[in-house]
Amino acid sequence: MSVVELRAAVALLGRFPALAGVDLTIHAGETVLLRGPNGAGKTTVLHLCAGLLRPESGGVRVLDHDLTEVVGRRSVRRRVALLGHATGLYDDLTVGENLRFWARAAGLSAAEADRRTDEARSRLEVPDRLLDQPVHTLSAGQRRRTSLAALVVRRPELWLLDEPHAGLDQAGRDLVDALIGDAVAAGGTVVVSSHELDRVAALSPRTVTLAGGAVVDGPATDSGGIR
Amino acid sequence: MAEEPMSPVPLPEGTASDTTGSRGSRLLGVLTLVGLAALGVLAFVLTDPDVRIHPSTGAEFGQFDAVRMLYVHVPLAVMTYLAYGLCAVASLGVLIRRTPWWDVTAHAAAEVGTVFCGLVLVTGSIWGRPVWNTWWEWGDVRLMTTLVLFLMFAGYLALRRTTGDPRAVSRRAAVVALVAVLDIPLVNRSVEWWENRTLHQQSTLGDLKIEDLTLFTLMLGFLVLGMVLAWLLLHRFRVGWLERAALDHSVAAAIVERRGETPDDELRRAVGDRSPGEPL
Amino acid sequence: MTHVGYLIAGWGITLGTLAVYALRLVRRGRDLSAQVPDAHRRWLEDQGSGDA
Amino acid sequence: MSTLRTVLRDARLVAGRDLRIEARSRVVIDQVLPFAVLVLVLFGFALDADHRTLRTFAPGLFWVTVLLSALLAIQRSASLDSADGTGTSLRMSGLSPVARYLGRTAAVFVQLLALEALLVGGLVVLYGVSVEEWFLLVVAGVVAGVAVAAAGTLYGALASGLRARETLLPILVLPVLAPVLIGATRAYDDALGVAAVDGWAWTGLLAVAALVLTVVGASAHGALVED
Repeated sequence: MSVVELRAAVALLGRFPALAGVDLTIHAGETVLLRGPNGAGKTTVLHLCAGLLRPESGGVRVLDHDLTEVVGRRSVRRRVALLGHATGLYDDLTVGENLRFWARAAGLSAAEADRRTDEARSRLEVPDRLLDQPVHTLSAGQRRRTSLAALVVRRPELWLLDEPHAGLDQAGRDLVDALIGDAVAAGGTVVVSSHELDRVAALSPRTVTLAGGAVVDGPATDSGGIR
Repeated sequence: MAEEPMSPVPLPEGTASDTTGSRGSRLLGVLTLVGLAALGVLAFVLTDPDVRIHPSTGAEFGQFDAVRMLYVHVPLAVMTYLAYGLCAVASLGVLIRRTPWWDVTAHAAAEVGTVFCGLVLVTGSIWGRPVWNTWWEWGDVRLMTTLVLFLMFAGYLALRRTTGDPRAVSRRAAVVALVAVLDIPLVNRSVEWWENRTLHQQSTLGDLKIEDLTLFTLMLGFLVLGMVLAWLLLHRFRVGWLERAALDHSVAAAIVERRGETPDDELRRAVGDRSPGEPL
Repeated sequence: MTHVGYLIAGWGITLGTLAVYALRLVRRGRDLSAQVPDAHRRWLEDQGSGDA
Repeated sequence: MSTLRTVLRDARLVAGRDLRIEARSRVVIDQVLPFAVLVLVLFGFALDADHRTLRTFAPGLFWVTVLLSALLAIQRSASLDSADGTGTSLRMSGLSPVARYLGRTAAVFVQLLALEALLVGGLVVLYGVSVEEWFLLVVAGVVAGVAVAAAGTLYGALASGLRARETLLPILVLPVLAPVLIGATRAYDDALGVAAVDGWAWTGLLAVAALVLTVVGASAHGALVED
């Protein structure tokens, strides 16, 4: 079963065609590495799959939702986790408050939210002493871990990770890799955009290279990363 | 905006025009000019000034020749409301159907309507000076409502001019137009109550003695300014349509250009990839 | 005739504004037509049914 | 109805978030409230040192001050969702746009109530106003507060993300609030014993305005924040 299916997908950022016809199929349980130079359209592919962008033309299906329709984009969002460059956290709220808010916003009951938050926190090694600290006092790495914890709580079926290793120390990077392993083990699908090919290669992903808003090496199924 | 791909206005045959004019619009334009001339003759030459004799004192009173302003002011006001009504309907179309046709229509109606609305305020003010002895009558419901409407649509046009994602702007503008139209009964009602506290202004037309020719001139005014509105809307719509087409055209060109971007070897260097056997 | 000044001002501003606006529309249309391929600028000869 | 319960639960969640952020950052308390008092003082300087003049115009000055200060509170509320990717996270969260709108409106409303309470104190102390009808004062203040918060939240969302949003917001929202200004001023004319008008009739008009603006805002919000 394919989780992501892009057919000649064109997406605009304002008036700029960030994606100029992308063909890409991703199957359930796959780990896919998106790579390519800056401005190739990696982030836009992730945003398109997350249901945040309306495709200008072409077909986009994610988790069996037709993302050319508003309804499809709305329903796919809650089943997908997107880790972008921004933290998605409220600076003035504490780590605990942020995690609880996003868990409750995902529709969890108060008890379930607390349970899953604790779980995610221990998995991401966010220590208890940070719980009552406002996010603006955290280091970049701690923020990143908190954002990831907020996503883990939602138990998404599809992970879209945009440069997940950026701004993390060695331990943090290992943690991201472990998380990706968790997600795949739980039957999830992971799409990573990264420049750190060596690191991601350890997860033996299928590599897709983007350039100029299109896939350049075709949807090959080899898993080496070098064609 | 385009959920559906933009298609040209269907035309069975004929050649593309280099302007926003067509045979129909030119005919309408000529008729409108003739109509305006006829309206001018009727309003200034053939109709009588509004002069009444007070039954007991025998003194002359009325609006005298200032009444001639109403032949353009009143039709302008009616056409303003018509244009804004069209804008509201089209805005609803934008939110429901999400097609560029509705969006261009809404924008055209708002812009032309605001030109008319400004003229209503100016002519009303100039008429009010000799008749009410003031440039601005705070107690008049229609005047105040029209002013608030004008300000709301000034905001609408300002929003339209901001540079942003055209689709988001058109949806937001549609919401502004709908709220403006829904808010108008509230404005009208509140000003009416408020005005009762000060002085009560007679209905503008109520105390006019309407003769056959006066009425005919006013009706002609509605017709002619309706034609002016139609002509302007038509051309403004076509300008908007062309703007959209030009935008689509440049985006399509940008997509083609983007597809040709980044030659392969440059790409390989950028992603740190080396072909086997290639010297370091 | 009374109020000649007011009448000239009112009618003059109205007709002047409308004329200037109409001319600007025509000019904008002409400029834009040059940038758009033929297929997008065919107007219905039967005006009214396709527009506004 | 479970959907209604979900919407109310989510709205409470969002309102709680906004108020908690305000409690931490104190932007409205530290900046908007002093600004409001400052405007009252400036009106005093501009008009007359004479209490009689100030008392006559007190209702109008009060509501103009509320509107000007409300603009700042609205800008602040709208900016919460654009900071550091939180807007994107909200779109991904699955919170319904209606719930988000109602929650934020409620939070702005609470802040406006605090503002109005402070300004009534200002009128009494600075302008020498005496309140004739407390009940009318409170009811009209609450109803007008709902109307201002409803319109403000809608237009705050509408202007957000656009260039020049700071200048766009006032020109969009103030004309819409014209009937609210007229109604609230007349109601306060009555409540403060400045003019003999029927304040309750005006409060009725305010209630209609509040209802219309809230319903329109809740139904239009989705078209603004979702795509």
